Amino acid sequence: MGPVISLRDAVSLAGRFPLLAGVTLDVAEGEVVHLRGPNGAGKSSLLRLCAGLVPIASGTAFVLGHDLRADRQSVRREVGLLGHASFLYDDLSVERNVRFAVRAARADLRGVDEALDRLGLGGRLRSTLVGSLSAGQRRRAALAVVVARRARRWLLDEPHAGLDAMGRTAVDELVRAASASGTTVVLASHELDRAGRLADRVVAVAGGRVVAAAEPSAPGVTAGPATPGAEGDDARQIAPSGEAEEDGRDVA
Amino acid sequence: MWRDALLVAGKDLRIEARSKVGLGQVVPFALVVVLLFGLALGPAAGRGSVLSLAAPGLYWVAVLLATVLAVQRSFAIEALDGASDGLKLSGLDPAGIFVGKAAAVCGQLLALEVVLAGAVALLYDRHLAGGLLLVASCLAATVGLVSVGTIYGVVSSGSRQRETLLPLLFFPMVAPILLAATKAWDAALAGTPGRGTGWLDVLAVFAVAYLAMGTVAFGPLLEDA
Amino acid sequence: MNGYVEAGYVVGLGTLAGYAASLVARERSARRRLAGGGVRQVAAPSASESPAPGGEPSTVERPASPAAAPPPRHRR
Amino acid sequence: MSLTTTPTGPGRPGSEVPPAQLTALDAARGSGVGSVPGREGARRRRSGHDVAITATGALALAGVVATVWLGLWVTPPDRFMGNLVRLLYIHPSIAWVMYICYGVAFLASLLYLWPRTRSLRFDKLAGASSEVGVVFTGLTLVTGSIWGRPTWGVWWTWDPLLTTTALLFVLYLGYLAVRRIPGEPEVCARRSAIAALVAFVDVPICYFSVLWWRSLHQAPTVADPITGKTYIHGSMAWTLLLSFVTFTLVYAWLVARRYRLFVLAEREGDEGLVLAIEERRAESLQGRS
Repeated sequence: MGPVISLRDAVSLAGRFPLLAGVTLDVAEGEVVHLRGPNGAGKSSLLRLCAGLVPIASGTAFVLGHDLRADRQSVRREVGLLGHASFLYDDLSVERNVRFAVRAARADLRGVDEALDRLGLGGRLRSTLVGSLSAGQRRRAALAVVVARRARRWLLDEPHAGLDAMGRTAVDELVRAASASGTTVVLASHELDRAGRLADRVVAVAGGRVVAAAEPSAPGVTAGPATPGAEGDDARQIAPSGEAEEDGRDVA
Repeated sequence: MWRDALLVAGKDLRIEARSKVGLGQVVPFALVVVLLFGLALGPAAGRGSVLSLAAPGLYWVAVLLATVLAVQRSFAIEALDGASDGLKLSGLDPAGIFVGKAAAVCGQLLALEVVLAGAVALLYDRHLAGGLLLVASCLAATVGLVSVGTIYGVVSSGSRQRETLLPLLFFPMVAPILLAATKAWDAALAGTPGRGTGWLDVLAVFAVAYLAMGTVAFGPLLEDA
Repeated sequence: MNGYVEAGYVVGLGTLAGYAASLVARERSARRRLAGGGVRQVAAPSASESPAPGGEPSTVERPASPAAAPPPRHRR
Repeated sequence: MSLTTTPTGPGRPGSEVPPAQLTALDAARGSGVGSVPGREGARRRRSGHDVAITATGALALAGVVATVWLGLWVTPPDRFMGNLVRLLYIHPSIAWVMYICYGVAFLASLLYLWPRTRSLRFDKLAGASSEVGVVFTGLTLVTGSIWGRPTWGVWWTWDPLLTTTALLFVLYLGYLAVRRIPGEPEVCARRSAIAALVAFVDVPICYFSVLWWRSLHQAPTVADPITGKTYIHGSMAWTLLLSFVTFTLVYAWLVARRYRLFVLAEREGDEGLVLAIEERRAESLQGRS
């Protein structure tokens, strides 16, 4: 089987603004890839492109063998995207939200309970309206959708953002377990240490392009100062697009 | 597609049941419109007054106004917190989404029409005769209205000026519905349903045409929203 | 004649003339903008081609706000 | 990474964007105008277009002058309508152009939606034609109203044709509003094309429902000025024919100019895009030194 994701000079536009200015990237089956880069580098857009949400303007992009220029629909059912927005309905309970997503994706409803439990959303939270959840709980609910849909490819955009220590650990465990069972994971994160430990490979993104790729242990990529502040932050703080910004543009 | 439509309609109706925007805001709004017509067109001085004569037309104008609100609400749900991206990601059949959303709005509107009909009969002093034609024209007209509304709802949901754009697009389109539904009700209330059946055909043609159009066009339109 | 005829001709042809004139004016201003844009065109890349040494910020750096910011001369 | 290896674009000194990429973008846009290598060729082609447009404009202008002269001074007054018949050389031809406008917009939208003929050229044509169409629809209503006042004694009547035309006017105003929703060119084009089709389907439904509505009321029908009431002399017929040709030419000229405006706006956007991609890439150079 070929690569799960295969991009060549992919350009994506939002109106006249280039979100991606020519990305070349391959992700193999079962790999865990960590995207890093400053705010506005194009990490989220890259994930959204791979999820079939953002159209491609030039270059080529194949995800799971589907040509994204011709067909963005078929990709969507097979990937699970955790975006900045939670894709949840405020006026539905957590369980209803997850059930809706699972049934929409034609996945097995038995995965719902397991996913909710693994993300600590069992019990009382289960029947709580999403609108009354805290930001962190909302994030977990969104993750629960990705897990419950049993997509074999995960695209996680800042999965740690806004979570408390337990939540972060839960995310790490989820990714490890998923990876162990052969799931391909691409995650964008500012938590270099945490994400770096999870990843098989680190890809640096800047200016809408991939600027460097290396093994996480390779010198030069992780050489930048690990930002200690990111770990110690108040975990309840809402940091959707990375208020915990890494200051050093330590790419290559 | 039908499975997806059921799923989406169930979801939308469940959200409505929780939030009660339709019941708490759209129905009262329509009642206010009915009252305002009463104020504008003078007190009903028995049969033959302007209000009583114009009752069918006023009723349908009130329904049209309420439809815009209901459709806007239907897409406001999806616009909240990136849910319209979620709809795209969900892998649901776009035609199913269209039918489901339209069906949910349709159900809400039909309930509203019942309430509104009672209000019109009461306030405008018009006896609701010719039940079958009334119900049939309501059904056909509502399907047409909601189909057009849902098509344009998704078109305008991509725009920042969606609140103003939707009525501009919607009202000229449904002028034939307003005409035909008013005429059908006129005939039914006047006790000459034979004159109204032709108008029912117009409503049915419109409903079928735009329902079909929506199922085809919704996919590409959702992509662009 | 009776006024209506003249009014019809004046309104009809006058509106068309006005619309035509507005098209011509808009085209002229668009061309002027394009000619002005050409100058920027040449200037901007030359700045980006030689990245300023020693971490000195380049002149073409965009403001940090990403997708929301429209490109400079976006008109539609 | 590939930044260091990309060749410099031939048409633009110092351009960092690979030409292949740009031409791909241009191909997607459906027009070679504004592409980097085809710049000179485009200019030459455009000058050919310019001549044609100018010629059309000159002919249209001459036609308008001739129509006005023939219509106001040469042709005789009508037996029944008197001098009012002179509006015959303005109103029907404007209404005729209105139908051309929407017909062309509809066809162009269809051609855009048809995958084999998908090209932004058709989107621009549909946009140009419908905008001109809205102008002509407004004029049809106004000139019709001016004609109606002395003829029927009212500025407006709920005649099927009139009512449908008024609905057309608002319908296509809405369509123009849809066209102004910002977005990528392809996205806007597809959305607009669908909106045009939806609107176009509504026109016959409107017409027939209003027709039926009126006939039920047995309203005084408006006589078609061309048939029945009016007897057309030789010079009148020729002037009428001339007016149709003239206004069609006026239409052609207006659409061509409007279309060119779209092309210019698009090129402006594309140049902005080239610049934006360069700037975006420059971001990735920051801190690499």
